[in-house]
Amino acid sequence: MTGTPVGAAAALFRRDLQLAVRRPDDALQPLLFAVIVAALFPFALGADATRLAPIAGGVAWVVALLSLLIGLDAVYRGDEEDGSLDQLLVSGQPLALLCAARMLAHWLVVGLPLVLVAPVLARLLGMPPNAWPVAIASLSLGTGVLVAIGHVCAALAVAAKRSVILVPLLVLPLAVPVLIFGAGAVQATLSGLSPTVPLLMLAAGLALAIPLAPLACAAALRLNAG
Amino acid sequence: MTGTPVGAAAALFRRDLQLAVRRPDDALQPLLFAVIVAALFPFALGADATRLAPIAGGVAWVVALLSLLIGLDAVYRGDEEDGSLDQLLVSGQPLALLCAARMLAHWLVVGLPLVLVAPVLARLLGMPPNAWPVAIASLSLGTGVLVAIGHVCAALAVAAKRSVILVPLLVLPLAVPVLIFGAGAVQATLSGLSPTVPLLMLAAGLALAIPLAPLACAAALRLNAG
Amino acid sequence: MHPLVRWFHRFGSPPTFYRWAGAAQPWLFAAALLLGAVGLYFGLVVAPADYLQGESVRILYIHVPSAWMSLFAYLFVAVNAFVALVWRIRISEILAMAAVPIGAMFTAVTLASGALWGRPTWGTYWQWDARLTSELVLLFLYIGILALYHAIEDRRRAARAAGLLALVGVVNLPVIHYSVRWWSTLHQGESVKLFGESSMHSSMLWPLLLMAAATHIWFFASLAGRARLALLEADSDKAWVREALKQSLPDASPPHGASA
Amino acid sequence: MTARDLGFARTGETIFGPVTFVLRAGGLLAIGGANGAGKTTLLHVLAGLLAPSMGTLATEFGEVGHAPGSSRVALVGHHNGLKLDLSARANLRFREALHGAEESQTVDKALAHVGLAGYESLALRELSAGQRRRVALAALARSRATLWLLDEPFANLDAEGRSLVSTLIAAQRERGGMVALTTHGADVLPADTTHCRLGAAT
Amino acid sequence: MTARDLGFARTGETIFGPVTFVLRAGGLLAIGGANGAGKTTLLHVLAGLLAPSMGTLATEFGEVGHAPGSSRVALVGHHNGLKLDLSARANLRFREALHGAEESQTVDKALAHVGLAGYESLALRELSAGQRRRVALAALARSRATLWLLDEPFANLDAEGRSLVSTLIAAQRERGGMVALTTHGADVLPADTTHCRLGAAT
Ligand code: HEM
Ligand SMILES: Nc1ncnc2c1ncn2[C@@H]1O[C@H](COP(=O)(O)OP(=O)(O)OP(=O)(O)O)[C@@H](O)[C@H]1O
Ligand SMILES: Nc1ncnc2c1ncn2[C@@H]1O[C@H](COP(=O)(O)OP(=O)(O)OP(=O)(O)O)[C@@H](O)[C@H]1O
Ligand SMILES: [Mg+2]
Ligand SMILES: [Mg+2]
Repeated sequence: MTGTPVGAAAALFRRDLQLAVRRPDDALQPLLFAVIVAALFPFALGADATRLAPIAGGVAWVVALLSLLIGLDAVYRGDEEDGSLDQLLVSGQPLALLCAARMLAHWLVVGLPLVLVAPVLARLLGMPPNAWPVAIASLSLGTGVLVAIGHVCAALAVAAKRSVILVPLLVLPLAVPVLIFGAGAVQATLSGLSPTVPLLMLAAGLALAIPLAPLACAAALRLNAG
Repeated sequence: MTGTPVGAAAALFRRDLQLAVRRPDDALQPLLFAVIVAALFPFALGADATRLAPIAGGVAWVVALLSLLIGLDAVYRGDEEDGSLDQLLVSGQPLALLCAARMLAHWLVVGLPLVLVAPVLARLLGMPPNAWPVAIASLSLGTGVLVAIGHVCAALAVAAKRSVILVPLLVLPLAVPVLIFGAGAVQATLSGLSPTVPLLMLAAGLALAIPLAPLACAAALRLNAG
Repeated sequence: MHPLVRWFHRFGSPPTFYRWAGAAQPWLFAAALLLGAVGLYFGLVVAPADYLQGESVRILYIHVPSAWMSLFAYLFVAVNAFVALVWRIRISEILAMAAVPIGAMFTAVTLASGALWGRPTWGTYWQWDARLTSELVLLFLYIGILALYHAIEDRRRAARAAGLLALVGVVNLPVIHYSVRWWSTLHQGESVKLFGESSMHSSMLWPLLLMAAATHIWFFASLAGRARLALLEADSDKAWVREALKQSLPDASPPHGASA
Repeated sequence: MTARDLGFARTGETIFGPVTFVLRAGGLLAIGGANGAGKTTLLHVLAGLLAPSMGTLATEFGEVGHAPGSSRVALVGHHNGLKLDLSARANLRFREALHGAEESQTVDKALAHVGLAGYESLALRELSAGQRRRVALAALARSRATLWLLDEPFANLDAEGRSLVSTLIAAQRERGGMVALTTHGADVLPADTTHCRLGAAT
Repeated sequence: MTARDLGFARTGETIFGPVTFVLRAGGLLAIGGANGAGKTTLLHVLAGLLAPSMGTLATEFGEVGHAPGSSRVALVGHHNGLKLDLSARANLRFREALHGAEESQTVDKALAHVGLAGYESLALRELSAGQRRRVALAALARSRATLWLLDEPFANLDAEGRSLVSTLIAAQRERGGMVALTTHGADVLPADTTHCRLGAAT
């Protein structure tokens, strides 16, 4: 099944996972960040650490989510510098499908671990257990949306090689709403309110991103080809 | 004065600054990261935001440290991939001096902006103004030390060609003492104590790092030459 | 030449070291076991249970010695790394890297025993307390050194790189040691002092010191074993190794058995 | 494939062209010209990576390299388009899935065929410049693309490697495929090569 | 410079050698060998980037490329060692400050001399492969290094560029400098070249 669009996408997916295994420092950085944050506060606050406990849940959540954005701008730059991107474009495979494969791989490498350690973080920082499910749910939705956004912006950055555009500047405005709803969901639960609305917003965001982001990504990569 | 050690170091310093200007997205990412996180903290905490004030110092420092970690692993990898590193090694210039120049440039690009926006961070986190001077002082000292540590670890990562190591994993244990004293100084001020001792500790750390870190960095880069 | 260096060169020539270490190892292990047994007997049986902590106080005899060792081992690594980097002495590279896993092990034991001890005394296994967290950081540091060491194929380069990292990491030792003074921590302050009055009753102090001695000796015994193995690997193509192996074939315990 | 008055301009100033040539099935086009004359750019236009800014490019197999399943183009550029952190085998596997390949050979056979037997599982960054190039050639050798675009295919290769390239090209032409390559004149090419020299720039 | 039974091994297995050669002032050494034979590795050993694992390398100007102010080595590798995001001018300025250069020419003159007049302020990523190579040559032309190490210096260059390289080499030898380069046999070299062929690998 070599050469079929699905086969190609699957292969690209596999390749990105392999690369993540070969360069774990790139892949694990976000996860490490999240755990480190939990470990750093006690140092920073010494005895005051206890004061953080009640609010630390939301805190770590924000940083964990933001850590997703690190190095996102490099997603396509690497492929562009070593000529792999040309190969993708030349292959004549449906580009959007390829982009989708990359996003999925990226989420598996960077997003999923974050979701999995969420309970650990919550525990470390003394988040009341009743908020854990919400934290996990919002993280799984939020990470998905952020990865999608990030990939589109990274593709744009590659397309506009010569003009210096700031990927973070592109990503962050788009990311802030995600953070707001995500953190909002957790805080709502912590203060006894219902997290449904913010969670629904996140879900809506994801539902939008899944079909649209790959198309946008592909379009951005095509920009050079005029 | 071409070819003189000082001239070479100066040129390298200029080059890194130029690169930062050409790739502002890489250069600005840490700063943006710090500001956004700080901005989101009060939000993530919602009503609890007031609880943040007493621990603002620690939080600000954690944010600063995390943002400094961004892109640290790329410091020498880029030079290694495009052959620039070989040119540095072959030049026969005192390598430690060149490393020092790079550290200084990196600090100017990443550390100084953090110091400059420190008041903004403090404001966002609701830190009482009387602690701002200390926060700024501790950050200016601390970021210097952190950059130095970071460069040594980045250089070590290059020695491991197939960089299977997590630069953050190397950096963080070393960075923790800096964090402790930096945040300690601010927290002391917040709780009405004198910040002199922790600040002196930071100054001592910087005094140690300035001569030693470049040497360690050079030694690490030389490891390749066996 | 610096006397220390001369000494290292003489004692540190692989064959010599291999012989000496091999000869000393059994005795060291024996001594360690003996002292340890006596120490544990006095500690777990003779010494009184604490009127506050009850029997749980006896964890002290595991916890404190291993805690001290976690720091001592790191110091040992750092010193050897320094010698290796400055004077390029190979045996020091070997010793430093051989000591890292042992130190990591002691650190893990410290964390575990401390956590177990914390449950009855502080009512929690873990607190993000300065002393506790800094010890955890020490473990990370050990792991980082190991990771770097194994990330580089060429063994000598790997050893020097990891050694460099270990040297930079020395800054953490004072933080761990003085953490109890610098911050108000849950953790015990210094109760055993080399000089001046120890705040610990002698019936507890003596078994503790015995255990400390035992762990130190055991450290060197285990170190000897690992270092010998590392030497054999590094010089596997050298003549003296074939010699050594020929000799060790008849005797029952090949060097592998040593590295317990 | 027929190019009529083909040209490309970047932000106003012309990079190359207008050039006119016809490349028939089984044909070989050699693009010459000084450094910076626009050879690579022309290849990219032929590959559909860049849209020509003047003239027309007609290919009997539809617009190049866009529509899914279209008879594909194989490109070997200045950069090999391989991942340095992956093994030669992994790189080749990926390229096959991407471009399609003859099932006849196994991946390792293909690598052996370009003289990389024994290097299959080394990370590419541990291979020499020429060995990396050979991995790219292995991928090329197996692609069923109608049009091959080779940017200085003989660079970095030893004598044996260069003859390998020549045989690959010959085989592709046998098959009725088309080949367009860039050269700096130092390379040995068959007599029936169509030459196309881009106006000297630099 | 004298190499006696020089060799290099990576984690046990030998990459090249033992080789023995003498390179006198004004001499030119051409290192041949198949892809993967170890040419680049040998150059790196000569540059002091790698420590030889067997044999001895004696250079009348001290350990190569280490001690500050030591008569320096100029290296042009497979990678040009230039920053793609900087302009040709900025790159050249930096290299001069790093390695030292004859003050005679200005930077732009040096660029014009390698045929890059008008491209001084373009970012390197906007230059063609050969033009990038030429920037590296411009840096080489101005370095006062005693020993030049050139890894396939003729690659990516057009005829005029190749003759430029030859003249540069000739000038360096005039000056009493030494040149060691790697080649795949296709290049034209002066008759008095010392040849050194590395045992075939790959
Ligand atoms: C995970 C939890 C713990 C960790 C990581 C830990 C770590 C350490 C370390 C690193 C030391 C050596 C300090 C030095 O020599 O500078 C130490 C000593 C000691 N620890 Fe712990 N500890 C823990 C829990 C406990 C608990 C629960 C107790 C008892 C309530 C305890 C009692 C002691 C005592 C008495 C000493 C000897 C103090 C001295 O004389 O220096 N530790 N611990
Ligand atoms: N970084 C590395 N790590 C491990 N092995 C390497 C590394 N670089 C090169 N090698 C191996 O060393 C051998 C020689 O490589 P080298 O680059 O010197 O060959 P070369 O003669 O320059 O070949 P080419 O003509 O293709 O440039 C190759 O077989 C390669 O596999
Ligand atoms: N990405 C780019 N942006 C802007 N200009 C470019 C870009 N790439 C190439 N150019 C310009 O286009 C011209 C042609 O470049 P091209 O790479 O096609 O030349 P070439 O014929 O391949 O040269 P060489 O023989 O050195 O490879 C060059 O003058 C270069 O300055
Ligand atoms: Mg070209
Ligand atoms: Mg080579």
